[in-house]
Amino acid sequence: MNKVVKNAKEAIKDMRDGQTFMLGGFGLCGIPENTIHALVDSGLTNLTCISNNAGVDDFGLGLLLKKHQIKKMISSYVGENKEFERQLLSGELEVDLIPQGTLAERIRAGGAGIPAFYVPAGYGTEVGEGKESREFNGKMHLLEYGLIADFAIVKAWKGDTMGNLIYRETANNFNQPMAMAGKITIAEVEILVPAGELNPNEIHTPGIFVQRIFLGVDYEKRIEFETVRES
Amino acid sequence: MNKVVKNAKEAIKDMRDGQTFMLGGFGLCGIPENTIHALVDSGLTNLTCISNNAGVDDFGLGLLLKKHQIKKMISSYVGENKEFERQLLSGELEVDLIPQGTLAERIRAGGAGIPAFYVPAGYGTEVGEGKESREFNGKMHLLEYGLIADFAIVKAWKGDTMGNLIYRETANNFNQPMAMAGKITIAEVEILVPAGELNPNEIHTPGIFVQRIFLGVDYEKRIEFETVRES
Amino acid sequence: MSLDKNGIAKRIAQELKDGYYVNLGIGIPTLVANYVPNNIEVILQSENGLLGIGPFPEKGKADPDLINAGKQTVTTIPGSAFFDSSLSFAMIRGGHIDLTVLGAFEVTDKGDISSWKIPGKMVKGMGGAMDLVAAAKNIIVATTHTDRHGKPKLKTKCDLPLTGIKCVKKIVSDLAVLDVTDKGFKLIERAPGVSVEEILEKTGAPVIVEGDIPEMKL
Amino acid sequence: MSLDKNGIAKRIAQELKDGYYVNLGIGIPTLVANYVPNNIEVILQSENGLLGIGPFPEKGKADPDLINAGKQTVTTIPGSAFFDSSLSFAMIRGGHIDLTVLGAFEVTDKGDISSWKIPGKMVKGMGGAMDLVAAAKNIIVATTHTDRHGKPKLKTKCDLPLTGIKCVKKIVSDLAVLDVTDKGFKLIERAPGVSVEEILEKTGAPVIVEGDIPEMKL
Repeated sequence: MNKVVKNAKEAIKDMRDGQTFMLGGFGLCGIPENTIHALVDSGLTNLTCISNNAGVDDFGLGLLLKKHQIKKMISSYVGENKEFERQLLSGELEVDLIPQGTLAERIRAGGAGIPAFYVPAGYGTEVGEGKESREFNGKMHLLEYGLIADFAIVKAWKGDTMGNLIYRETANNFNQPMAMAGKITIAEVEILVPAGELNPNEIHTPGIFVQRIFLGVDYEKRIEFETVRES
Repeated sequence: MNKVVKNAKEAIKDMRDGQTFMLGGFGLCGIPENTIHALVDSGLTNLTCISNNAGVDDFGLGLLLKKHQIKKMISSYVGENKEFERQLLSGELEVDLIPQGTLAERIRAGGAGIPAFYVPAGYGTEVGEGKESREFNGKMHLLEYGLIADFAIVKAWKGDTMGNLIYRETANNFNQPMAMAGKITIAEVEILVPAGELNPNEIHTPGIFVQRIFLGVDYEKRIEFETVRES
Repeated sequence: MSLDKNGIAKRIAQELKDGYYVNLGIGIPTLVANYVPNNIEVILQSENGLLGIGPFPEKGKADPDLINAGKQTVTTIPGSAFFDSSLSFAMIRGGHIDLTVLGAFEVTDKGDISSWKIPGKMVKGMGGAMDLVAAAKNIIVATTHTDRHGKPKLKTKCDLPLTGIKCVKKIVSDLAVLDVTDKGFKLIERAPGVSVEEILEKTGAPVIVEGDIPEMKL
Repeated sequence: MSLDKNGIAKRIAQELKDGYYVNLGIGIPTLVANYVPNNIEVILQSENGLLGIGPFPEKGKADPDLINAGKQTVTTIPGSAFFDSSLSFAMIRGGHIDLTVLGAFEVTDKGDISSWKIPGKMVKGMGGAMDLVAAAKNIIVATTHTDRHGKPKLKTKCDLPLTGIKCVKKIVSDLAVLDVTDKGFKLIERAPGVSVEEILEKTGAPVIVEGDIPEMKL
């Protein structure tokens, strides 16, 4: 068994135009920076991207948007990005906005083999238009579907050669559910160790969900809104 | 905020005849031993118990069965228990058998506010009789419902005063999903520490799910089938 | 006199109880954290995966892996826990959060709320707002009573796209505290020096007024 | 000559590929772990919450917190991971397990399987068997070709309550390897010294036999 690849370029070598990928992170926190750069370099186009957010103009997913590589975004919140706004208003970019919790659960469900489930979020709003609804316990719910992707691209703090992953602090976010939902899941990590060095009680994503792993380099970890205490 | 109670007796003081409770563990591994003993002493009757297994004749849930405190069991596998078998055949005990993965997911769903979801397990078998079914992706699925209980009783390895829990090895099993699904969740732990001593990256059950916690005593941790290597 | 943002936050903080798990939205709701009474303990949840938000970090100590749902750098309190987005919304959807405080463009006397989209303006998305309002046991809206054109934000029907229906339980505005009851808005308290008449005039829906309406104690 | 349990397990082990994640049921399937070829790495999943099952512990070293789905004490290999039951079945239901091996009372030429309940006998429950058969990408049944009364266990219809339908892909018995195809059972290999005629005679359903059927190489 060998899941370790050299770098992001090798990890995405068989990704094709028009495919769907999930990208972990919340804002710029916990995004797979190395793989984003490799995607930009790849020139892949016509991609559908499932990501909670859309990056900023000059970092994260914004870099892919700027090069028009994304055809459609599936997200819960896409502010903080002027180029995104421009493409959306001009009709160059398609956007499917989904309540954040429903998005997270649809991704987990996809990975867990649950094709559909009911949630209350969005009932009675435009999110519920055209969707099946049903009452449970006196409350209306919408039927929502599991999501999977050709590739799930996630960022973890530590990983081992068998693909086991540990996330750090709030850089976990969408990475953990997305790791479950890729036909091929690629993990980039800040620290890569041999199998057996991680405590098996502390693993967030068991290696079974991860097909490729590599040691990321040069993490910028840009902060979107640095906020400090008034002294 | 004070979630710490003195012992199991105090933890179950407001439990009532006829209520439903979930009990963590797989076989005898990871069962809340202290609370089981307190339930036996309480004399509570007519209880519905959601537990993957039913203990053995003289340990675990078997102790409650012997005293006829359980009216109904909701489980996936109930072997290893002669008294259970006798009560079942005589009609004293009602049993609802549910596929193990469906049971685990119904419990997680209950805790996660998902009233119903679709799974393939059991379709075409007697488990699917009388249930709604539906095709997704060319495959038939059953509609299954979320489960909650008046009390969820779980056993963890370490816990802190805010109710954060860490399980050990395969003693996690049903404890983690059940902790989410109790109207009141009681956790007994082998090691109880002040808030701040557990690494927040390593917590399996965040304290929000736990209403009462106590330091368990005198764990027997009986092994059901001790199996060793042939030398 | 009408309350400022901090006054609204201060009044909302009076709704907190010891041991509450609370989700605070962006804007005025965030300020509520500054007014938690000293004698109680409240745990703040951030839907990006944190229970136990602490104060903002000291200068130079911001950790890029540690942010709140508004993407601001934060710290943690002792006893905090990190988790993924699906578990975070399991907490929210499963009713484990005791109180949710959020802002709004409009709120109706049925408890409907609009807060995420203004037609003609760039749509940024609903984030976690629809999940929060659909599932919270207890939702308080923090808002000004009227918009910047002086038009009522408390109405009988939302004109803007809805975030959720029949969910808001209480409104704390710069002028008043109102409950959303089966029979509509009910006036509970007045901001100091604000008259019942002014509140009724600036509310775009009927308001139940029973007996003397006390002033808020801040 | 018909294979013994270990022979069946040995033949099934030939189906393993490097990097496979495998769930082995109780009984003959468990023995497959003893015959994993040296040049490949296979990770065993236990549905009670363990990836990377190791050998049984040495005498005196059993850990009560570390058991397999058969409730036997086990150990772990380097790179193992523990998790809860809902995540464990997310792996199973989500199709992340490459191969599932389990025993059966009956299997049909449509891939239906009975393995959990015999009317009139104490019902112990299905455990995880229904989840496993409903979701696995690749299911091999390990079984004797006939029951202890000599009656075929491979049939056109299960007489016992079903565990799942249209799910078994391959059967390795003491007499033969058969694939379950769209057209029914197809004979792939014979146990050493067992004739095609004997296999056909002891199978309770039509069997497709194309060309020469090779003997298993064990």
